[in-house]
Amino acid sequence: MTPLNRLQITWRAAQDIEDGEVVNLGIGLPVHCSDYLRPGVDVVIQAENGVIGAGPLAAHDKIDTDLVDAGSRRITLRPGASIVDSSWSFAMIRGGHIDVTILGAFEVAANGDLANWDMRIANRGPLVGGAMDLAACARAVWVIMEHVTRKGAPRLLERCALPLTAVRCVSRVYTDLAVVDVTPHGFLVREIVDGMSRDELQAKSGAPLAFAGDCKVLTAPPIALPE
Amino acid sequence: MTPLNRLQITWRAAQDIEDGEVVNLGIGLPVHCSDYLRPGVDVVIQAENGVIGAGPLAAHDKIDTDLVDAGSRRITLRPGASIVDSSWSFAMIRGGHIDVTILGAFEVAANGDLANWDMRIANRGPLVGGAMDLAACARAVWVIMEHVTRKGAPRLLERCALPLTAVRCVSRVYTDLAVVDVTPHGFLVREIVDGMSRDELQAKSGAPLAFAGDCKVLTAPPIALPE
Amino acid sequence: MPIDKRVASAAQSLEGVGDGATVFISGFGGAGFPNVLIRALRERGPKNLTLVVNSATHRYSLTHELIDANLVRKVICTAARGHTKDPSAFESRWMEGKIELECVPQGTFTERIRAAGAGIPAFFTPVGFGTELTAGKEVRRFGERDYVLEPAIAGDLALIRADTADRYGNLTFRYAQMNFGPVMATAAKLAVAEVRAFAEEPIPHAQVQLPGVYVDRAVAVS
Amino acid sequence: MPIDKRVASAAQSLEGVGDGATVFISGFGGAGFPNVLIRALRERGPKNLTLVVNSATHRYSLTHELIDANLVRKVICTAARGHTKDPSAFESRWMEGKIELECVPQGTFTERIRAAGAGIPAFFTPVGFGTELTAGKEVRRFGERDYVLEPAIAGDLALIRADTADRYGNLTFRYAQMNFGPVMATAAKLAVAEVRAFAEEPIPHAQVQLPGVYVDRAVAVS
Repeated sequence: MTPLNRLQITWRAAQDIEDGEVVNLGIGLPVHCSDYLRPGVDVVIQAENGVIGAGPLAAHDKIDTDLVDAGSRRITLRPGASIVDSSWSFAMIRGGHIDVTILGAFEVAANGDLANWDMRIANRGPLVGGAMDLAACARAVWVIMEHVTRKGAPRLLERCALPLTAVRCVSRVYTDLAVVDVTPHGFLVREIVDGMSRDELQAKSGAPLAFAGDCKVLTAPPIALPE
Repeated sequence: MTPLNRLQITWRAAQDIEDGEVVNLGIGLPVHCSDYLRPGVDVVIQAENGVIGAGPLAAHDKIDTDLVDAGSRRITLRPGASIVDSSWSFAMIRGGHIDVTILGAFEVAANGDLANWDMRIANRGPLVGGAMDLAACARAVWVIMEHVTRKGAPRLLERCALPLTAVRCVSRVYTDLAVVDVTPHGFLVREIVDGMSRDELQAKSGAPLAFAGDCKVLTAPPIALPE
Repeated sequence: MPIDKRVASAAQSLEGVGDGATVFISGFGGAGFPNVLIRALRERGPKNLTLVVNSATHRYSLTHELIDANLVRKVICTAARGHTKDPSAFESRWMEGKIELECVPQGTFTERIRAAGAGIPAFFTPVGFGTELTAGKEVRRFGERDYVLEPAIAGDLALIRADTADRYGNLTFRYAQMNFGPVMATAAKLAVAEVRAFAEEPIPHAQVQLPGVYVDRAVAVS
Repeated sequence: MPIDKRVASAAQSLEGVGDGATVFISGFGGAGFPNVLIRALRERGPKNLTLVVNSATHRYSLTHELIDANLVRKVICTAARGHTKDPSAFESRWMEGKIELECVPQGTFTERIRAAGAGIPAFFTPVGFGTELTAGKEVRRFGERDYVLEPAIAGDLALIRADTADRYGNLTFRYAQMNFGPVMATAAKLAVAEVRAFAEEPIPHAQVQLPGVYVDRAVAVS
């Protein structure tokens, strides 16, 4: 049984991005999805700070401190890019103009509730940023996360225990072990890694899993994690 | 007794525009105020269609059909002008960023209520445009109108009879006979044309007039009306 | 496949538009009327349209052709008065009870459209309080002023006019051509721009006045 | 007198700012922080400020200096977490109960500021419904969704960063420098822009990204 590594999860999610979509990629792991789009797929990557058409990271000698994404990364613009203010950027998000957002998460509930903004870390201030806007308003909200916590506790749950980001918003979850849709009837497994039984996956999940009739093997090409 | 003509009323109102103000001038007579600013007074003229810094009418050989004001007049831009969309333009108006608007009117009430948009003309559709936005939201709303209707009925009233444009919004009225402030206690005459008695002015008004202690003579230089 | 929103003809740009659509039409003060698209819509001939347009009858707009062709069921506008001595095509039908009218203050008009595009179902505004145009609407006091609750206006189709479009649908506007175009594009399921000319290269980011994200199809008309 | 909003120094640009002010500070993702103005505000030293800023502690911003100097009573922000292992100046004071915090989703944050500048006292948004950040707020269903009523955030002072300003206060921004700057300028009684350089000539109309109507003072900082 070979779980996907973090970049492989990202790769897998990126395979489902369709040609021509407007995509917002969350800070952290999700931004790497742009490296793994299927050949020929052309998308517009929207960053909350107003960059409509974010390109790859800037080369070291091409850095411009005013050209950044929502994660403060120094980026480039793709052809056809434009830049709007925050008011327009979030009007775009809230207005349903983002086809897909891919976000990290702590927990996802069987009804699609998402908890990804507040881990209740002692002695640290809250940090919500644009997470609630994206989760509540993108047309499709996909989550990338490890199937269980570092301590082995499930992240797919009947109800989220951590503070919610948005209610009933997640449509699909990509983990190191499976691809899981959130349906009106709860979690539906679309893909599962080779060598893992359905019972084993269920044991690592905190809510009932159904399995698609055509449930496939979850695979990804080898991708080395950076040191 | 010499009432002001229509352009002289416009001239009189323009004398009260202060240096540096953002001004919106209503369609019809008020737009002419920009021709009569005091020497040295620099203002920004905002047009509802998004022109921020409207200049004089375009010369016949300089007309550009895309450069128009809210009254479809072919205009020019003054130095420092910019152009925004209608959403920004009305956000500017509604947000209180217009220092003064000068509007035509049918009736003004002693509490500042304004009726200037609907004369209830039989068989014609309503036309409100930006009148309600300007009347409700400019920091100061000044009115230019004849003191009485063509039939001699007063336009300064206890209550407006025609449909309201906005409640309690007018602060000053310029007529052919007087300059009248709207105060918490009702109409207060600041200026009255030479040769007209207070009683005569009162007789042409539909609400009680008070007279300022320093009530002045309303005068204007000769301005010929166009044919 | 590289994004390309340019289409060959106005007729093609309206593919899929059907009866009962709510249609935004840009233009104000004589600038920004998408007259080629308006005529193409008339030729396409969908019925029972709701038009959301600043003026039901402007001398520089062809909006009246849709009304003349009896394609319009309702008009939401700020100006419903014709500019000639006789009643306009709209006014005649309105008086005969054949067309419904909703007259809206212009700032409320544009903000209601913006709201739809920005995911806001309703907002409070001071404009229109105490007037017959807001009769029956919910009123609430904030601080020392009274406000009216206004709902968003969403649409099926936006017809807008711009100066140039690139393959990504990015738009530039000339002077006062912009007016309602940007917000109308944000609030419609299908946003179509007629432009003077296509830009061969992508429009430089700082010159884009409406991001192509909001534009579904663009057609060059000259 | 010809309009001229350029002032000679950052200190001069803050004349009149006093205790208890609500202060907007632009900047997001590392771009658009008005650091010269922030420092000038610290040197001026008004007390009991409410800061309205995306991040209470960003590595490229000097906002923390205002907090370190104990000038701040309350912070309204979307990110209150420091970027180092140890609690930030803000976090320490917040945990000690010395600074009040209102954490707001970023789109709601910017829309509430826009609303203040646009004359809208409150609007409904779907964002935050069912979360603790909107606990106690009025909820209403429109169609098939639940929405929360959010109030405008108005301010006394906006400190924003732009690229160039002309004498009329018109601004241009470089790349992502814009972010919250425009809406913050619209919502403050006094809007001050620090710019890289003054434009000698009026900025051409199509290049203006924020009309000077919204900018009260501009100071060049390089």
